[in-house]
Amino acid sequence: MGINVKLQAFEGPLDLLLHLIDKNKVNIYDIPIVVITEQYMEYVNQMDKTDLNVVSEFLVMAATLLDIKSRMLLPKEVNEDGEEEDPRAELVQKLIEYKLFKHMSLELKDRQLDAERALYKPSTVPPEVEAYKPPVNLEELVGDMTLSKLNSIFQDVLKRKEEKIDPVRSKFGKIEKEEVSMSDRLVHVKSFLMEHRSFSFTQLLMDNHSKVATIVTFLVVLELIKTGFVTVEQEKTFSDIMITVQKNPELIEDIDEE
Amino acid sequence: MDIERIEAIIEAVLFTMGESVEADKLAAAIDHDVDTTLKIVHNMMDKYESEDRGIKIIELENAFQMCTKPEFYDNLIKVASQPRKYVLTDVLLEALSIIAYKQPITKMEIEKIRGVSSDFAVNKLVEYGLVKEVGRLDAPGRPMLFGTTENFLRSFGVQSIDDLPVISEDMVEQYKEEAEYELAADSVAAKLDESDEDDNQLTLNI
Amino acid sequence: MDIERIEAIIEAVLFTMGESVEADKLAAAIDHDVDTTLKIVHNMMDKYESEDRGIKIIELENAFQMCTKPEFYDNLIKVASQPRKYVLTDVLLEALSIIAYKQPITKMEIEKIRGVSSDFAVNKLVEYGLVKEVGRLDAPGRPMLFGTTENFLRSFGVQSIDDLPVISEDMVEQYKEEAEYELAADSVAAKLDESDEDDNQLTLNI
Repeated sequence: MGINVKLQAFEGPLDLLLHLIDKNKVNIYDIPIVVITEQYMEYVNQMDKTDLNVVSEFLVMAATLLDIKSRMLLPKEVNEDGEEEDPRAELVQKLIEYKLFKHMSLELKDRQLDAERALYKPSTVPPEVEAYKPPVNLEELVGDMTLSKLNSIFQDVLKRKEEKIDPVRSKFGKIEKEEVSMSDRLVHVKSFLMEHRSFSFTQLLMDNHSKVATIVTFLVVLELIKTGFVTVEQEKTFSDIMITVQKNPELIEDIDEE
Repeated sequence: MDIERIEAIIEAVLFTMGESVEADKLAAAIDHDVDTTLKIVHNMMDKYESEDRGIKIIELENAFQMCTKPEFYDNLIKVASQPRKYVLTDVLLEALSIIAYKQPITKMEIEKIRGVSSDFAVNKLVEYGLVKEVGRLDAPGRPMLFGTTENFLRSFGVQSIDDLPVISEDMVEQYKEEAEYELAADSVAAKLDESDEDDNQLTLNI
Repeated sequence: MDIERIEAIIEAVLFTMGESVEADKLAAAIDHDVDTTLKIVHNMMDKYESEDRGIKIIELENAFQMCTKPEFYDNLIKVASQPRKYVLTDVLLEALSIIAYKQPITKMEIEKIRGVSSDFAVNKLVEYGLVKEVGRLDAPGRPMLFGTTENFLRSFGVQSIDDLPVISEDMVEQYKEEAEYELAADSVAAKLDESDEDDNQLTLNI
């Protein structure tokens, strides 16, 4: 015995088995299990054992082969219909299926070579087409907004402004109590989101570096993560946080600050 | 090589390159000299132009490019343009209300009232056609003045800006009273009140 | 709109977009229903194929794309460069063919057929954009199901997955005949043959 199997790389145990069957010129439906098992083991023994994952895959098949070998020696098992079962049947089925796919992969390879002979073209959308914006449907845009609603919005704005002016302290001029509201930061973040798809947290703070602003901005970002408008990534601790826009920022609603 | 095949190759080259291709490159592809190539391509250009084709060949400084016939841009837009959603967000509504009630107004003033940059909001409102530039302020930098458009009036069912509901004097009074109340006995407060006149003026000028 | 103009629009759209365009988008561009659009495009495909054109239209699962005719490849590579993005090793091709024929399929099932771990192969195929996750199996652990992409169709010149080269009955028969021939007188062989009936079913059902 001992057809010397060169130590070539096989994709796996099935690949090796097909190779042995081919090399011995035996029939796949009637594998001489003793011979094949012997040659299979010979190959496995010579294998580089450093990659345990690979080795274990080959060993599982080795166990299967030995199992089949021993069952071949026993009286034939009989199935429910009273027919004798060949211990090799399952393995044969697997080998045939594998062989078919190997064959199909070669067929695909040919097709790929043919397909590569066709060349494609990059998209060349004329700027005029690219710049096209559908007309604004004002009726839809304005919706159920009315003049009186607009009026109350205006009054809210004015009121907010009044409240912001602390009548006493504003006189001293120099002392500033910093007020950074979530809403205000949100407005800033939102407009930033509209113009950038991806940016760092530091970039967000360009306009206001104060501690309060940083904290409030961070809270706003957390809120946006929660509502799914952005995702964040940080390469390692203390490195800058990268923010990526996920949904249309125009849809961001004001944050309820309670 | 027959002429049909040559033309087919030129078509294929111009197609796949997308951008312009120099005449000598085309010549190389079809294995002919540049003069012959030019003749062939010029002939092809006429053919593309006169036939019912969606594409044509244009010449640019001894180079050629295949491009879409402009007459089909409208059809192309149906495929290539991005669907956009226009929404009047709270931010936009705020800016719009300020412009509506205080027009003509500069971006700077809007910012002062809202306390935040309003560039984006104003630009969007202009894009939507609700707001437009109505002039320039006679001040350093000659900043733009914004006001509402006729479309705005139509959309909100207003005849003219004079019809905008007034911010009642009562309300302004109320703000003032609150302030006065808090600072009543205080002389500092009294001064404040005076010096705040400007601010009130601003609100009263509506 | 006459048919020449419609064809010109389709040509313009496919040319401009470069990438594949779904039938319904083409339909929108020419203002017709999808069925009519399909008929028109299929007719155009035949025309491009038979006429002396350098380009043709290919179909990819209900989308269409324009590309050069393969016969001009040798002329084209003189001036254009073909970006060869990846080399598919036998391992990758094997995993790919299993996925192509048995999609949707889990990594586990691929492993069962190949007899080796296929994590690496599947991940690479996903990276190359030939394979993608198409869902999850309703089973413990909800394993991912993989299928082929449009890019797979394009790269292998396949119109749709139904158009893959068939795993022919002939091939299975051939294996069996070889067996029968060699083992003609052997009764065991005959039995094996019978009991293999199921297997064939399995392979043919792909």
